Amino acid sequence: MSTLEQKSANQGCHLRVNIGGLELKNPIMPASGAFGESMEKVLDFNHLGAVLPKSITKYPRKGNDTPRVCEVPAGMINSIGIQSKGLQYYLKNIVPYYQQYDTPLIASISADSVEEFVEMADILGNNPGVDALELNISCPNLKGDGLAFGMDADVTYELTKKVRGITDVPLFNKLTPNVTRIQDIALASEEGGADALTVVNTFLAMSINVHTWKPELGNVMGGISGPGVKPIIVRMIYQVYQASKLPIIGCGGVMNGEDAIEMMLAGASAVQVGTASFIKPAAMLDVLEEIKSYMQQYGINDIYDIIGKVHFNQYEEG
Amino acid sequence: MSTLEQKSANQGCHLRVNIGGLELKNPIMPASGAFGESMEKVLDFNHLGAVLPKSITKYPRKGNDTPRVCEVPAGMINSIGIQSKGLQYYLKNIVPYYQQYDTPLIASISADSVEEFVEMADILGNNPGVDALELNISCPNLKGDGLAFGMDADVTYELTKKVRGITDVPLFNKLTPNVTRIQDIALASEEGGADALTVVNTFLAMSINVHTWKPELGNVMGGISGPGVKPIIVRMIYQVYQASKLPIIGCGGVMNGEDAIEMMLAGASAVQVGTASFIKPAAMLDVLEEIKSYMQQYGINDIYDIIGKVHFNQYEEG
Amino acid sequence: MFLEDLFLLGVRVVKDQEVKILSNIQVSERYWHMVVDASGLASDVEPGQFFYIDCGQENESFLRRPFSVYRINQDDQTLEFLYLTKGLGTQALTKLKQGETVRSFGPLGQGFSLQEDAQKILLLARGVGIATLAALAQEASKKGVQCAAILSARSHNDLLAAEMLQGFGAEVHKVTEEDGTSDVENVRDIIEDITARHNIDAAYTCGSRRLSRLLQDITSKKDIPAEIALEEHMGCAMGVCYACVCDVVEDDEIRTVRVCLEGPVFPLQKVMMQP
Amino acid sequence: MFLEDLFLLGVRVVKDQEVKILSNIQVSERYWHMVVDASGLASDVEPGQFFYIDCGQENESFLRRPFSVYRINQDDQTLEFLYLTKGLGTQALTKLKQGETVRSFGPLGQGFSLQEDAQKILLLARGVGIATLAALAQEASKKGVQCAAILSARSHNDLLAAEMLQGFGAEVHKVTEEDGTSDVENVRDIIEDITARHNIDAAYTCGSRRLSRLLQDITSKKDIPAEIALEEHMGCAMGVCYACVCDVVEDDEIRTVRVCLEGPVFPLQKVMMQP
Ligand SMILES: Cc1cc2nc3c(=O)[nH]c(=O)nc-3n(C[C@H](O)[C@H](O)[C@H](O)COP(=O)(O)OP(=O)(O)OC[C@H]3O[C@@H](n4cnc5c(N)ncnc54)[C@H](O)[C@@H]3O)c2cc1C
Ligand SMILES: Cc1cc2nc3c(=O)[nH]c(=O)nc-3n(C[C@H](O)[C@H](O)[C@H](O)COP(=O)(O)OP(=O)(O)OC[C@H]3O[C@@H](n4cnc5c(N)ncnc54)[C@H](O)[C@@H]3O)c2cc1C
Ligand SMILES: Cc1cc2nc3c(=O)[nH]c(=O)nc-3n(C[C@H](O)[C@H](O)[C@H](O)COP(=O)(O)O)c2cc1C
Ligand SMILES: Cc1cc2nc3c(=O)[nH]c(=O)nc-3n(C[C@H](O)[C@H](O)[C@H](O)COP(=O)(O)O)c2cc1C
Ligand code: FES
Ligand code: FES
Repeated sequence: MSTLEQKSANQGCHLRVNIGGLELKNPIMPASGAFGESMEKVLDFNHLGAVLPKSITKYPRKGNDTPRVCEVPAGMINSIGIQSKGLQYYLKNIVPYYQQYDTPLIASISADSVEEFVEMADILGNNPGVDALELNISCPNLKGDGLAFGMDADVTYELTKKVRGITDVPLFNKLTPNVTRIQDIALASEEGGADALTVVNTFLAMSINVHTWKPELGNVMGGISGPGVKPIIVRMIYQVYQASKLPIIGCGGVMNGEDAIEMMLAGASAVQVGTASFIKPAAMLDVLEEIKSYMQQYGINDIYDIIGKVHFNQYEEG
Repeated sequence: MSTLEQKSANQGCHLRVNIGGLELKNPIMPASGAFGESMEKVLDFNHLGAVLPKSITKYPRKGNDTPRVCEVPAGMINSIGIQSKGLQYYLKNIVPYYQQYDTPLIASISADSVEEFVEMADILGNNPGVDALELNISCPNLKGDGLAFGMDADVTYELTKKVRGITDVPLFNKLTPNVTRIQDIALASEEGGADALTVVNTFLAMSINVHTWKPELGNVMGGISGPGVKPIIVRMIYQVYQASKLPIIGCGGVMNGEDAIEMMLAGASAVQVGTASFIKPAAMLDVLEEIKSYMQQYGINDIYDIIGKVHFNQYEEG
Repeated sequence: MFLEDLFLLGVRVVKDQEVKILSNIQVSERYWHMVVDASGLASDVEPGQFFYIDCGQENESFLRRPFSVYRINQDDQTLEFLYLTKGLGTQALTKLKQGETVRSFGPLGQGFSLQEDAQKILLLARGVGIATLAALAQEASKKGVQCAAILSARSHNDLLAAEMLQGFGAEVHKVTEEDGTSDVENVRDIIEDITARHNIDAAYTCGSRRLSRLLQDITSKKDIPAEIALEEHMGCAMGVCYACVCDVVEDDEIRTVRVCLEGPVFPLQKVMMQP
Repeated sequence: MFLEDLFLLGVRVVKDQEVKILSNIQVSERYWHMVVDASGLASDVEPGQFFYIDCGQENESFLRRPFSVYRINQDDQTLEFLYLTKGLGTQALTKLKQGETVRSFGPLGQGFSLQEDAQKILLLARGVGIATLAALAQEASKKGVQCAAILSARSHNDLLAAEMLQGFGAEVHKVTEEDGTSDVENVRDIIEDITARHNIDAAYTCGSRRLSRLLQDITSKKDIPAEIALEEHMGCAMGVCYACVCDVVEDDEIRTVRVCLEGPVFPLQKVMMQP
């Protein structure tokens, strides 16, 4: 494997990636819901590939009952329920706030209906401060047994196509892992006109306190994130990479540079970091540094020499 | 919550459970693939609720390339590929071997077609040494991108119904977690005539070595087990408990008595222990002891006072 | 301006760093006391603020744990924590030894406000809530503000901060389940007695919903400014995840605010105490 | 009877227990040496057998790790392990300190066979493979069997067991990448030289596929009985999970057998060496 051979001189790492038309200076960005303005105190947003605030809903939302997070082995479950100040506040405060940074803003949209997605995409996608849209078609926290748009290929296709019709901004579909065949949802997104895929949102999960006999979360169920589920996600990234031509943003359980490299080898062009920022507030910058050291160690000049390069001896899937 | 109040005197725990017609002296049994004759050196099989050897295939199978296991945070991935000596060996050696124990034998069947399932169920189900059948309709290790019978409700229904037609022995369907709505597969199993549900087999997963760029497993993908995925499984047990009347055998990530209690609160009537036996060979007996201490601590006389008793303040799902 | 908008404005430096453990010892059956070197901290620490501490990710303690400062020692640049051993995190914390370091993010959140002209304040603490109020007592003592404190606990064993408070010259009342003195009505009588004898300029509470409702009731009737330090399960501890919320009433509107950023200290009257 | 059926018959007591660490020290850049109290073990330990050791589940080392016994000291009832630090597990193992205990399951597997009438044996070890062969050299020395050993390693630094073997009276040949002497052809020459000078009754190898193929070739030509200790990733280490398999040829049939139960020691001629 020649790419792994130590190259004579390392002339600096090329970390730029293009995600469905959006140019990023490096592949590291926050995961929605684990990032916000108050993190400016702990890291310089200019160092990130993109900024990606919490999913926004059309109207203000109160969110779920507390406790909203609980800890599990190698992970956590959350059921924030998308507490939100609504689109107006977002347009007036959040979008302008990020203008001060030389980093593209990806706006994550959550909505209760296809129409609402279209309406919000119209407003946000056509706002000059927004560089790309991530459609959160996968949030499992809503009532109704964790159902999400992204659990159905036809709905995904319809939704994507309608949103595509209303805006030209790069469109990223954030998929849910709670499906039988993620490839089908990936293809539905591609056919609907998405420019990239975020793989993936959280797994629907539940934890019960054996002393109180109550669920650990006020909302009973929530989404599990963190390193414990990463191997399932690496598999999904690999499957989506085989099935679809769209660039992939890997997401789930990335705690360090090697986790990010693993996702990129599986096929991700960029990587989101969520829960790791709770364990270490500046985790994103650490991940980035570790990617650079890795590339230096192995003499890899361009991050594209890693993407999708997992290597097989024998078995190739059909 | 009166069941949690300390009762005056604890007159011994009633641990007997009935799983779809099969009486077990206690709810703890091994998970298929993590148990076998050579464990007799480390624990007395008479103390278990049931014995459950590795899934058997009709013909001998070589299994997958090594490495067949790898470690991940709070878990492991395996791709054994059901190495098997075939049904004849099983009938001649395995079934008679377990006759020496006063513990029911559940035979796990794996097959490549519905017809083969029926054929094997006919032979094993009508063998007096076999007390129940577990249909492994969920093994994700087979080639073809991890597809399994249990990913499709119609196939599950057909398969179950045909097997039901051929034998009267208690029939347990082992479900796969790699589905959009596990409730649908549970109901298909119930309608097809299954007597209980094992929830669940492993999640399809993958791990890549960032230094060699190769998958950690010879088979590329495998099934992830262990405590990291337990919260997803607790959720599934709870969902299946709400949807179906069949007794549930919880399986996945049980490392100690509290994990088993958690699954029982969610709705499991019995619990399988797999990976934990790799970490601690006598884990099953420890789990059992911890369940007894727990019941004593809270003055619970009958294990049925725990099953399905997760307790809600507000939210009840529809 | 609303509570929740206030704190995006001030840019205070918060650091996540390894701090050295100077001691970490068990002080009673369920309580431990840890002293760390605070010389490397970027900002001053205020009573009521907290640190988000990595208790050690072994033992499955994956997330960090929030702990308020128990004592702030400016002279020798140390910080003290008092913690109750409860679950995985606090148990893991007890394993850390003198000389080792612990990863600690802070100081975080908004501390108590102590008016310049205050003469006498009232502290009402339940259980380990005293860990949070003690730093305030220490500051009050430094500023010459007199303190009356009511400490409520399961048992005498859990009342270990009483002597420290007395050392600060506080008038300390202890109530316990052990003595059968900790019921709300008895505490009400003690508070009524204190407020009858003294002119209380402000009241502070931490550690019990029941007692907080009581104090809310008394202080609103008597028009005494009061603050409460709240606890909620946290994810990020820096205001981005919205895990740690509670409801406050401002301008007749219910607002859901973050304990880690807008709190943990809130005006007692604004907090909607869950039943 | 086939290899794989053999071991279900004998009921040997195997225990999973906490054993006390008497020392655990770094002996070279990459190697560590651990001594444990073996007085509580249920059975005698044979060279080639291994223990399945819980290196500490912190640091994400979830599964146990297999290590063969390096020395078996019957007199003071201790066992020694020599291990190479590689990943999470072995790194976690280095953190364990004298006086602490380590959970250890064993002795497991089938050891080497050393014929009663053997006069001279040949050991061929690569890298940490010597950790597995050393116990055999120790036993040979005890039984008065002479030993010739070829130790292959990256660097001199990694040849640390050489002196111990010399202490047992072994004739030791060292080859390294550092010296450019470790190529297969040079090793072949050394083996040819040893077999020319001595009547070798049995040969044993561990640690290198390349060298094992070489030894397979030479010993089959010369009709010298030979054994190999194999390594495979393990799940259960007790023969139930079929993670640790390798292919052997018996009666012209390929059989997939378990390294943890039927091995780790196998007749060299039976093993199908992957290319
Ligand atoms: C701002 C603030 C200051 C605090 N100051 C102190 C202090 O000075 N001394 C002290 O002993 N305790 C203090 N606490 C409570 C302390 O954080 C919890 O007792 C601790 O997190 C329990 O962790 P555990 O692993 O031992 O328990 P577990 O019950 O196993 O914890 C499981 C999860 O629930 C969370 N959790 C459990 N109880 C609480 C709680 N009361 N508040 C917040 N999260 C909780 C944990 O952080 C963890 O994520 C404070 C809490 C907050 C929010
Ligand atoms: C029977 C037997 C005896 C052994 N005796 C010794 C010994 O005496 N001294 C010594 O230094 N090493 C020995 N090994 C190898 C040792 O088990 C591995 O080096 C160790 O498991 C690596 O763990 P790690 O966490 O440091 O490495 P990692 O590469 O992080 O391990 C990841 C996973 O792969 C497995 N793995 C990696 N390498 C091996 C390997 N070579 N064999 C089996 N599993 C592996 C680990 O057990 C773990 O599950 C032996 C192996 C076997 C099978
Ligand atoms: C507290 C919390 C809140 C989240 N909120 C959102 C959200 O609003 N929108 C969204 O698309 N994903 C949300 N997520 C999911 C994350 O973006 C991410 O998909 C998931 O946490 C997995 O990545 P991680 O393991 O790196 O955290 C949230 C996750 C957490 C932990
Ligand atoms: C090494 C290994 C082999 C397995 N083989 C089988 C099998 O043959 N049939 C089956 O139904 N499940 C098999 N499983 C899945 C387990 O029965 C169980 O569903 C899973 O491991 C989750 O439980 P655990 O976390 O307690 O291990 C296997 C699991 C492991 C780890
Ligand atoms: S803990 Fe994340 S907002 Fe408070
Ligand atoms: S490790 Fe399980 S059979 Fe060998």
